[in-house]
Amino acid sequence: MSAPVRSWGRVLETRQAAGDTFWIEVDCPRIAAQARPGQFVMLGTGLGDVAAPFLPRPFSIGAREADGRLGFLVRVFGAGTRRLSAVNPGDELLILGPLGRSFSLPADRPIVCLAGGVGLAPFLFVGADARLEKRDVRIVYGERTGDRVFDPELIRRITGVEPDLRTEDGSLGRRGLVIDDLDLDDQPQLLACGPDPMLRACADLALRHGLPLQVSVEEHMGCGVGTCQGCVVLSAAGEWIKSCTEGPVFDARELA
Amino acid sequence: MSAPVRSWGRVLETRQAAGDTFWIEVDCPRIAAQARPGQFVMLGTGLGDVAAPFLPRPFSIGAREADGRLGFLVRVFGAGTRRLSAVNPGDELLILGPLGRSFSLPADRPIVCLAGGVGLAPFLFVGADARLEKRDVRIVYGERTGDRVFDPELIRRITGVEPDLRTEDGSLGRRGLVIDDLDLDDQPQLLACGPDPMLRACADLALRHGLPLQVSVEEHMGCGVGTCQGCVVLSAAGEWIKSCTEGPVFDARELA
Amino acid sequence: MTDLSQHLLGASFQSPVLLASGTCGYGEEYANLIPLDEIGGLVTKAVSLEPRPGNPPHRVAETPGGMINAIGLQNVGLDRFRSEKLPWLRNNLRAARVLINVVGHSAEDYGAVVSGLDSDDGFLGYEINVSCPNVKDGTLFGVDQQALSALVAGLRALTERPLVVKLTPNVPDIGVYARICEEAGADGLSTINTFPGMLIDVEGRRPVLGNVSGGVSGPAILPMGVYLTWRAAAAVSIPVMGIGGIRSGSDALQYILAGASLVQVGTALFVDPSAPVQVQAGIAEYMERHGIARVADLVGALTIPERE
Amino acid sequence: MTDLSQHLLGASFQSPVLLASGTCGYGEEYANLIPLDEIGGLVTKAVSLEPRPGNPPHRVAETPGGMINAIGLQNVGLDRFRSEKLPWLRNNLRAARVLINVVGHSAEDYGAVVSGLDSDDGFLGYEINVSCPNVKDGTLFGVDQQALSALVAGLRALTERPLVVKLTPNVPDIGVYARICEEAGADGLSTINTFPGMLIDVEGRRPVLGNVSGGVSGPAILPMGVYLTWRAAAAVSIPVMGIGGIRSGSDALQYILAGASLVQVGTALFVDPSAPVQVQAGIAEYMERHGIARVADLVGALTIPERE
Ligand SMILES: Cc1cc2nc3c(=O)[nH]c(=O)nc-3n(C[C@H](O)[C@H](O)[C@H](O)COP(=O)(O)OP(=O)(O)OC[C@H]3O[C@@H](n4cnc5c(N)ncnc54)[C@H](O)[C@@H]3O)c2cc1C
Ligand SMILES: Cc1cc2nc3c(=O)[nH]c(=O)nc-3n(C[C@H](O)[C@H](O)[C@H](O)COP(=O)(O)OP(=O)(O)OC[C@H]3O[C@@H](n4cnc5c(N)ncnc54)[C@H](O)[C@@H]3O)c2cc1C
Ligand SMILES: Cc1cc2nc3c(=O)[nH]c(=O)nc-3n(C[C@H](O)[C@H](O)[C@H](O)COP(=O)(O)O)c2cc1C
Ligand SMILES: Cc1cc2nc3c(=O)[nH]c(=O)nc-3n(C[C@H](O)[C@H](O)[C@H](O)COP(=O)(O)O)c2cc1C
Ligand code: FES
Ligand code: FES
Repeated sequence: MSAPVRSWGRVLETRQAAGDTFWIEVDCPRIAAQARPGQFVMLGTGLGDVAAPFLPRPFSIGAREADGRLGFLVRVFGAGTRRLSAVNPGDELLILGPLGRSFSLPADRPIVCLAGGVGLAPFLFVGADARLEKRDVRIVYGERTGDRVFDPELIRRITGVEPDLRTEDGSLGRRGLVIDDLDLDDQPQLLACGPDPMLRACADLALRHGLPLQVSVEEHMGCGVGTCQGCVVLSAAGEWIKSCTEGPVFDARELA
Repeated sequence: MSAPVRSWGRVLETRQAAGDTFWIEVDCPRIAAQARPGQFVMLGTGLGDVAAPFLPRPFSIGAREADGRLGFLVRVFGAGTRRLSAVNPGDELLILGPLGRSFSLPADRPIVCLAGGVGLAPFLFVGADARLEKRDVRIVYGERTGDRVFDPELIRRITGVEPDLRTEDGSLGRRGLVIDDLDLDDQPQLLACGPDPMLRACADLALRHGLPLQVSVEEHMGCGVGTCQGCVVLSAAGEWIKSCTEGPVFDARELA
Repeated sequence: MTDLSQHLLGASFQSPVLLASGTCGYGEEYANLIPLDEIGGLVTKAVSLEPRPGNPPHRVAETPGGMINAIGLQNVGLDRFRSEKLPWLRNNLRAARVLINVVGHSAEDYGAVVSGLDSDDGFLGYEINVSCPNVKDGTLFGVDQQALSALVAGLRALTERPLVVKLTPNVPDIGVYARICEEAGADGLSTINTFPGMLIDVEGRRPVLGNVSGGVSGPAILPMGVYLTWRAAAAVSIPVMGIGGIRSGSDALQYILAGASLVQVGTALFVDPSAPVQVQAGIAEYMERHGIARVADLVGALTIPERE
Repeated sequence: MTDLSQHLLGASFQSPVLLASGTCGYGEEYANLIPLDEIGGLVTKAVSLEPRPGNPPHRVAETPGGMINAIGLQNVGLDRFRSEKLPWLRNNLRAARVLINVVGHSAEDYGAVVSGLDSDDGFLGYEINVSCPNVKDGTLFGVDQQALSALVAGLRALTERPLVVKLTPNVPDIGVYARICEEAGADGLSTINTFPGMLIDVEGRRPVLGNVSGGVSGPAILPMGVYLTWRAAAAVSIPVMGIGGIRSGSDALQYILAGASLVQVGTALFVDPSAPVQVQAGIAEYMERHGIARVADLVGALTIPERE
């Protein structure tokens, strides 16, 4: 694993990509240089004041450009993401990264990304990278309602991939879940990121079809670098393991 | 006394008026309608986050325009004033006011304002009001160094008065203190606002010349409206009295 | 319409939101800014037998996420409270309940204040302050189990009115103190008072507060207050008022779910006098959204996960 | 150049700034981000006799102006600490001092860890943790005066290395506990550990933390930490390490002026790993500006105003 860097990054551009979701581009060449798809950063505002996010928050790296630019998908969830989503070009964010393990993409299989909600973020980077390497990559992306759907045009621009969109209310894309009606005949490598119940459903699906699955998990984090033991998830062996350094990407079989 | 109002006010304009000092204009008609020179407001950012100023900070009303606009002189002192000084047009501030007792200006005397540092703020309002009423008003304004001097052009614009400027280092205006070389032959009403040692020197001066003096004091405040007893100063009778409701303007003889 | 009322201490409160002692004076000062008669009630600034001069300034300052104060219980004393302050409360508050916060140097002092007030009109009961960190003997009763028990039992004998004891956070196990109060006859508890703290003016190398140390309040102490309220409420069957750092409906609901029957809003008043109304509205919005009919259904309604 | 060094516990510290236990792991994890060998030192994550699995998630969350954690002292246990963690500290830190934070369920447990480590190289001494609020018996020793005295005296007999006791904030008078430790043979004190607290997920009506309650740290507790450090330092003549909410030189100087000989930076590391370097630089800048030659000249150099 590469060594994480602490760096201030200047916000270059922000745009609203759905009702409560923003796409934020930050100039951060030292972190961009090392980033791999599936890795994350801790994004914060530094020690200057104590308003939330006082603790930095984990965000998947959603894009990495050759010019040193990083892209983040930020959905407003609580006070911390509300403040982060409201940054303006020129503002500085304190960034620690790249952190954690990336997806590992076998050369011999097509890739199917199963994205639930903000779980889309890492797959923007996966998609863009895989396309660069001319690999076969599909992004299946689900939201509960249409108003939460991350601007499909922006997904295409970032990744070059046409997302296979599903909403539970059917208001955009196909009605249903990301695990419904998938064509898995080409024995793809499955990658999944999203809420816990969705990850469990993906694990069932992978098991049923005998397909390899890597999942990216979300747990509250303190340090992001393995010191605080704050971010544990239960391993298949019944132990608490750190999702910031052992994960956030795990082989689904490693987890309970 | 008028009843204070709680109101959000939109920042209309901000400008840097000295190295560390800003002039901030806020649209707040309900408070402007009642404001009198010498009164103050509590200026804060509301309950949304806990960054300083978490507690609102007291500021003298520096100007009041017929269109409902209030002007404040904000000098960066600590974390709270740093954040307040950095507001931008369009931002909203939570304002409680007008608060406290105003100067009481006898009709039969000219008025001499002795302003030390940010103590200038209330005299901008005094000056503007007195000029409107065609009264003879002088503003003697001192700072330690020239770089701290509030833009004299702005003082003229707000008050229509040419300030009698002094700096201790002599870099702008006359070298010396606000109590030096004053022409007090016309038996003026003295008003003073500034650091404690300056107020004491003004009290001595008033006593020596047998002139009436009103001072505006500064003490840390909690509520600004008389409930918390946080803002006390020592009265001549040896009691702790609230500077937010009994003051901030006192006859100098009321204080210890 | 959601019903925010709560019935306890032999009275009905139209809402569970009260103003905390020391942050709302004797009510009158906030009358123009807070619709006092539309909230649950208020607790007065502490009343002592004799007037107290209070501490030298500075008396308040901001701390990270909160504030520190060392007012020193400055108050007009029993006699002037009765003649100057209580009449306003009596004449102006119809629906809001008033508790009088009582302090003393000795059990006799406390007793004299309670006896001196008991036959007056215009208030519901007492909040006995055994937990002020800003005066020399302020937390004496709050940390000494025998003294606390004797104090509460003594006051119990003097009044039939509701007797609420305001506890200090400053003990290893607040449940012990909660039970002592209940056994000695208290009708309710208030948790919590401020945490002892200190700020230093580094440039001047002296304490910021005239009293050297003071009490920390505000959002900074919210998680401590919720915890101590949970522990106190679990230890007794008398009602508990949750206090500490409340500035939203959701903050208040944390206390209520932890076991508080009522809550008090303090420091947030200084930040925005509309805080209690906002807190009330936040609780109502939550209840409507979750289809909860009465506040009582939320009191202590916390699910604690099973541990293997 | 300002001299930041401090001499105490039989050793010299190149700066008064250390990293607090539990926030810097065993050093290695931060090696790329913090110039560990350029600061005063670090205190390891707690080491217990047996490995501890720790608490279920969530284990951390933000609180107003701070954070709450209930890690549950998850650690690799004595044996793996010696074989896997201590060698890294031994091999990589030359100038920075290492204290090992020790926990146990019983006095025997504590003793076994100290005895098990004592003949190893690579560390200066022990910080005895009697104040963890996140495990069932965590503050047992911290609040029980007899047990604390016996624990410290027992450990004193086992080692010649510096023995620092980390106190809980959760007592009516920390000075009493400070003196007990001094009399039982402690060489220093650390003040303070986290405050017990609780956060509730109002929508889910359940505690946010898997362990239900946890310990509150960060800027929110700064004024409490300064106060308790001041009280502890005044009660004893052994050195005190100030801890709680430090994120700048000025915060650290508050502790130092209150009587702390060293300070520890914890939660601020998570916000910005450069925090300890910033704190160090802030202290140096202050000393230069005020013409102060040695940190020792600032320790306890607070002027308390006279009161009539
Ligand atoms: C590895 C990883 C990658 C992530 N990538 C993204 C992303 O690309 N885009 C995006 O919008 N969100 C992402 N998240 C989730 C995001 O971190 C949370 O939404 C955010 O922390 C919530 O903070 P808040 O202050 O708005 O919420 P609050 O609920 O107010 O936060 C309170 C506390 O809970 C913690 N917390 C709450 N929810 C989460 C969560 N889901 N994960 C971690 N901590 C949480 C916060 O850190 C904070 O301490 C990711 C999470 C992880 C662990
Ligand atoms: C009636 C009145 C009118 C004022 N008018 C003006 C004005 O027009 N322009 C201007 O620039 N300043 C004015 N001040 C001073 C201004 O309120 C302080 O500079 C400001 O509160 C400092 O806050 P801070 O967070 O920057 O400083 P910090 O020192 O970081 O504040 C820490 C704490 O100390 C308190 N505090 C520190 N200094 C003062 C002070 N001098 N007065 C009150 N509280 C203080 C703050 O409220 C806060 O609680 C006035 C003060 C009073 C009492
Ligand atoms: C300025 C001030 C004065 C206070 N005075 C009293 C008092 O007289 N009696 C009392 O029991 N509590 C007093 N308190 C404590 C509050 O009632 C309350 O317990 C505490 O502030 C925590 O609540 P908060 O965080 O909402 O402010 C005072 C608090 C403040 C901030
Ligand atoms: C995540 C976390 C883990 C901690 N683990 C320990 C520990 O193992 N032993 C201990 O004595 N203190 C532990 N502490 C307490 C800190 O060492 C420190 O006393 C406290 O956090 C206050 O300092 P701060 O505000 O700078 O964080 C822990 C604190 C945090 C935030
Ligand atoms: S977040 Fe600290 S160990 Fe993972
Ligand atoms: S500031 Fe509260 S009484 Fe004056």
